[in-house]
Amino acid sequence: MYSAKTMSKDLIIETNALTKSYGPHVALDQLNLEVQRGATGLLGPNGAGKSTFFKTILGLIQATSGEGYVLGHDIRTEGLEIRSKIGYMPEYDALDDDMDAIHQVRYSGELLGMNPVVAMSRAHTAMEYVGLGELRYRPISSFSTGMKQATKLACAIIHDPELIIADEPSNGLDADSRQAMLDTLSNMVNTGNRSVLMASHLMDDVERVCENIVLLHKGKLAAQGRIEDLKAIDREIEIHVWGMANELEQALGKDGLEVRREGRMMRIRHDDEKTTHRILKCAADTGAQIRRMHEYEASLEDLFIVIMERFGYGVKSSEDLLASPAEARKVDAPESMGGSGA
Amino acid sequence: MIPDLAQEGAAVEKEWVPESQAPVVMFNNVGKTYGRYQAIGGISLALSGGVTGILGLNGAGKSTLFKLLMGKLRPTQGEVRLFGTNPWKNPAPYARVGYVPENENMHDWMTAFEFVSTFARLHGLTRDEAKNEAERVLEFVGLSDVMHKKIGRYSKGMRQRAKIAHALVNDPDLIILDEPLQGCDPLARTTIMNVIRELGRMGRTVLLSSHILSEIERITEQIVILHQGRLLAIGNLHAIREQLDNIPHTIEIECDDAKALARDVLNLEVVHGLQFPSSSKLKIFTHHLGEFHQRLPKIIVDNEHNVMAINNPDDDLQSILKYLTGGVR
Amino acid sequence: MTEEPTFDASAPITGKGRMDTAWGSDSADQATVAKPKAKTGQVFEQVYVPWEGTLNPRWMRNWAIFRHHVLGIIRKGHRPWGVPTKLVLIFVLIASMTDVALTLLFAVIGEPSLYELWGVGRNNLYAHVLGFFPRNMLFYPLVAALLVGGVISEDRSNGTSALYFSRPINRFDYVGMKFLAVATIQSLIIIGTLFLYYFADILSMGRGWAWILDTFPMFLTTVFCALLLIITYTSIGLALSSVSRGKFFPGIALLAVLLGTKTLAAIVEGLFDRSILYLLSPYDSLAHVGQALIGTNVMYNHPWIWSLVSVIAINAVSLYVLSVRVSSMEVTRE
Amino acid sequence: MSKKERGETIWTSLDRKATAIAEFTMRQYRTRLSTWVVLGVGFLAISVVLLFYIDAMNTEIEAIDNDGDSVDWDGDGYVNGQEFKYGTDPLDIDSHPGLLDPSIEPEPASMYINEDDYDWDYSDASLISTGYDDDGDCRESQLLPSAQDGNSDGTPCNIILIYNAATDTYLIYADPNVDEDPDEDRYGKEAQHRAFILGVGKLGFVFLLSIFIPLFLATGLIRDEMTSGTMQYMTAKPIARGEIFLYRMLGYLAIVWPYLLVVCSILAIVSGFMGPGDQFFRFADLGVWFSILIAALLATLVYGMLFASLGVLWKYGIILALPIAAWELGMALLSMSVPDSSFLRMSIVGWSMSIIDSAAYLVWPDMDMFTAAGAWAGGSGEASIFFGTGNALPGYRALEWAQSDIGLGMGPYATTIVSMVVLLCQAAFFWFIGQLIFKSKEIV
Repeated sequence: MYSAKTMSKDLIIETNALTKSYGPHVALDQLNLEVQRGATGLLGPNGAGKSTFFKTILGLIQATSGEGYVLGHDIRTEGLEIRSKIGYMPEYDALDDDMDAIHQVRYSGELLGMNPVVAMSRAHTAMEYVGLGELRYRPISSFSTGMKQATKLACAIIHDPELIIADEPSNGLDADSRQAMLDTLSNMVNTGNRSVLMASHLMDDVERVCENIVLLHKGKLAAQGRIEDLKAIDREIEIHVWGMANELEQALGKDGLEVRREGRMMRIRHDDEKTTHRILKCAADTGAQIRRMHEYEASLEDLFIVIMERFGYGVKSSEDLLASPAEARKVDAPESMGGSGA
Repeated sequence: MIPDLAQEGAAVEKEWVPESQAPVVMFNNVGKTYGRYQAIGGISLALSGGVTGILGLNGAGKSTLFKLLMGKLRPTQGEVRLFGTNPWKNPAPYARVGYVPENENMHDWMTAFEFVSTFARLHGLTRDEAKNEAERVLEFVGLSDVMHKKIGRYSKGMRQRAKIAHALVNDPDLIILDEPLQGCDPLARTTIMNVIRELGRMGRTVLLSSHILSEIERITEQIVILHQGRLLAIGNLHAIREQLDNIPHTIEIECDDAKALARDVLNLEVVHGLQFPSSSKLKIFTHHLGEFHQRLPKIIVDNEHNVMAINNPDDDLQSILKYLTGGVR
Repeated sequence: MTEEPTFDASAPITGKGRMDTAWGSDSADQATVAKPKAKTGQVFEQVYVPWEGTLNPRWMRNWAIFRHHVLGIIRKGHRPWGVPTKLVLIFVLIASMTDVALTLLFAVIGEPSLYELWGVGRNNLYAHVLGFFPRNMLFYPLVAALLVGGVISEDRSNGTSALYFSRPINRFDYVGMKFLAVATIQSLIIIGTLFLYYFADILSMGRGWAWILDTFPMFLTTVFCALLLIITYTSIGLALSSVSRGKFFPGIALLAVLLGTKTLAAIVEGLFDRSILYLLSPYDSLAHVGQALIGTNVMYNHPWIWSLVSVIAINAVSLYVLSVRVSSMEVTRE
Repeated sequence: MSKKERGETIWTSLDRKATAIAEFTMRQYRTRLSTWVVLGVGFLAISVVLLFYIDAMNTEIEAIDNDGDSVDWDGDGYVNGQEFKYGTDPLDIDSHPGLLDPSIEPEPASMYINEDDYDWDYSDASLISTGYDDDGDCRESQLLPSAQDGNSDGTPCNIILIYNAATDTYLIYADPNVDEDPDEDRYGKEAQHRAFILGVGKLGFVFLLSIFIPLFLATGLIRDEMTSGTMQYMTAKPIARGEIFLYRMLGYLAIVWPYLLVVCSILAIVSGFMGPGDQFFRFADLGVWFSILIAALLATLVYGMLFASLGVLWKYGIILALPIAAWELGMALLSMSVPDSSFLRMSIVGWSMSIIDSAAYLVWPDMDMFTAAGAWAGGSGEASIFFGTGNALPGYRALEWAQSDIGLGMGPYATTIVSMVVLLCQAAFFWFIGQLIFKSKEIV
């Protein structure tokens, strides 16, 4: 879905050497970002600083140094203005389980300064838009994860914000609700002409909604730009084999083809025109069924792994996967007195 | 009775009859209702050996199924058997089970090593045995370099792996993983998938639930499909697909000369329809996918066709779920 | 993953069925959705409706927070106070009206000596607000504990603090409105019943202006003492709520502070005949101030000004803790 | 994997699980700030009382002239006491010991304050003739022998102590001017010391600490894990839920009991050294302290079981716990005033306090006599005045407040044993109920 071509050159988010540190731990390190109108994906492994970045540009936490502008407002001084103009959809559940969905959305509108009547009518509109029209009077506790996410989105868009910031919008959703969520987001960009900044670690999501990406790693900017520009050009052919996979793999190897195999799926380096033919020939010889065969377009996921590996981010070295230290994850909750609630 | 053939839309794979007299996991007409809401309704199922993926949308009843199995919930109807015993109020069979709950909360204040070794001791291991055991399983899941750090500092993937490690102590025969890949970034997902595949290779019975279909596809082909608390299908992914014979399979082939290829393919009796979306694309409708694919490469190679891509849009988990839930019968 | 939505012409596409398949409902009625006719993943008409209105200023946002909490006691659709909380509120409200009921009852019976026992007077006004047993041992601290218990900490554990702080609401307003809302609910119970009691007396005995002029200052002083009590309990409770994560910790801690310091001071007085430790006890300080202002027997040995200073100091410390904690409150779910 | 070597009895494996969960719980509590805050505040509260005690022990109690013989009514330079002793007329300026032969120098007034302290050993007997007229104002006075024997027991200038079994009180029949001016400091310190031990033991340890610490620490023992979902890990292991409940409780006790031991020891040591008396350390009091410790340990055990069960029973178990705590406060006050009330049998605090009372009875068998003496106050106390409180000796009122009789109507040993057994049974009962509920709880 790369249909959104409503790009204009003006920037909605701009940061200049933005730094945020929690004690010795640097969550955001000299970040220079330019986010344009339209849909942008913010990528990074768990703990790369995505959430911190969001909180900083919302003016919820004070940046240690550097400056940033959101929709032309200074993040250090004009937090209130920024927050009236954007819609923020947090990563975690941010709903009161015991309320009915429509009231939760209405209240979130009232908190923006809408009067109750307007908020109620907008809540209906927003619920309808995210596809929960029929379910709006049900208590949130009876909702599935997908419905909760949609309710959160409805809360975020009730005042028709210029920019929607969505933190992991498809986290924990099954295929269909994920599809619906992503469709809604891209619909907002394409027909609603709003901007979306979404963080995710599901590459597929970002690919489906966004045309630009920002890749963060340990608080540093790892890559930024259009997805198509960033993609690697390693060409491979992917086949799905059914039966005789081992034999086929051997045969292909004997034939001089480079094979990577993961279960039923194999990827073969696309050397020249003849490759597909050679594959089919091997299949015919071994009697393996090739259920699918197509050119494999490097996905963002591969790109991600490639870029992360460039940072020395091997899959097995778990030291690297250590998220930010505890003080960054929950800044003010030093095993707080409410330990009893833990 | 196991599995229930009367289940609507259920497809049964013959090889799945368990070898031993008591299947590892058995559900007999199990139902679970919360108030007036039915989480699971009349599921009959028996599983033994191998990696099995439990597929379903959110709220299909996957977690409920696992919790019934672990004696955390009491079935409102039917009987649950774990190694032939009823797990409700009876923790004895858990000695052979490792369970990884979906819950993201963990004991953040412990190190992974403490976490795993403490819970290993609940299997009756001594302190030293538990320590060795913890080191072994943490090494197995690839956390040995950070196992002395607080779990609170771990990323989601590492937390999942620590949970898996805690379930692996004492070498369980059955490992139950509830949404082990949820919320993990690609690196962590890859690692966890490797761990699960490894377990399957070691001959353990692994049950794993997910709603992301491509994930399961990368791990296993044995699947159970749940929808709205009902068992929709059980068995091998492809076997299930082939049982749905009344739906024509569609195969898309991209080649230089579609018409020429069509002529060669037409002779096969399993082909009952052809379509040309464009000059270089051929859509083939067939009743018998396996047989068709068996012969397809030979036809292509023998007739020197130049094929760029073969696509089988119906043969993935997602479309199967769609057929099953979409009421196509 | 290109998907062609397949439309089954015969299938009635209801929103419910469609949503349940799309979002994976987990509590839909079995009968409705067991065999959804519509295929999943179907894209339905989505029209983005822009909104041209302007947002109201700060006071409106604050009013929304206040309304949300106060109305939640009686109406659905606002803050869902727990069922136990509501039950306790009703119970305490009824229990606080015993003196109203007795006043009316004895007025009907017309026995003056009994009436003197229950009618409006310094001691009875004092007892309505500040009497230790049972009002300040069981009722009012429990009400404060239950109201205050989750009011901030639940936002932290539900993650709903993000709902406030990702909107143009600053932390001072957030806490201030919660404080006001909780204090208002308590006032409805404590001061509301006090008013009822006073007016029940006027009505039942047909009091004249002279009596009213005579007792009104005393009554106003009692109202003032009640306000002081409510503010003190609320600020201690909110401070405890802001430092903790659990739902119940602030509640128990408030009760522990109120009753624990009282018990401790009672031990020291019993053993060593020193009443100075009562300054540490919020209840006793309030009671002392109340005794001095309303004019009942003073039961403490130290000057009442000390108690007043102690009340102010307790409030100051609590509000300081509260402000520090809330200004550093992280917008996340804990 | 050392599966083969693990062929031991079921007990060793149970023991392994027990220590594992107990250690786990201990560590969990150790890492929580709230634990330390609760324990710290508890310690602080107790030490505030201790500070007042230390202050009281270091303050000289002002000596009061109970019999009023330090004044000089006639202004002849000889105080009344000296005149009484020598039989001169205290109202006549021309009659004083200086006129006697040999002439006697006037003695300072201070000699006649606290000059005739109690000489009894407060021993426990039904009829004892005791007392000695230290200052001689009975023996030496010019009273007739019959008047010197005011209590008509045949011996002049003595006191008889009679135990009245019907009212369970001691009666003091004193000859005039015998032991009439007791030493306030000596009596008051001893009384305050005993009152402190009993008061802090009963209300401080058995009530304040033993209710609030379990309320904070035990209510969430199972419930918190269930709400956060971490109970999933533990219940997936081959261990019965009842065991989990029990071992979690062990872990909680492993935090609370040592804490109580430490606090109790600190108080015992400080009060042992600070306490009144000639001895270097009051070893005898350790018996009472030990009983306080035992009572507090059992109380925290029972309350812990009770509150943890309530937590399992209902999400809002804490709301159920609060009325119970209020009931226990009422019972605590009741047991100090009416120790034989049958209501106390329906409480936890009542049984715990009777352990302390029994120990106090054993260590201080003279307690009843001692309080009676404080009330008598050399004849000027409340025993001698019909209405009103009179002026009992300092410390008497505190002691009277803090001490109470053994309410069960059994001997001290029997009471202790019965109380402990009852408390243990209560704990077992609450555990049984708790694990029963826990076992049939569905963990979502």
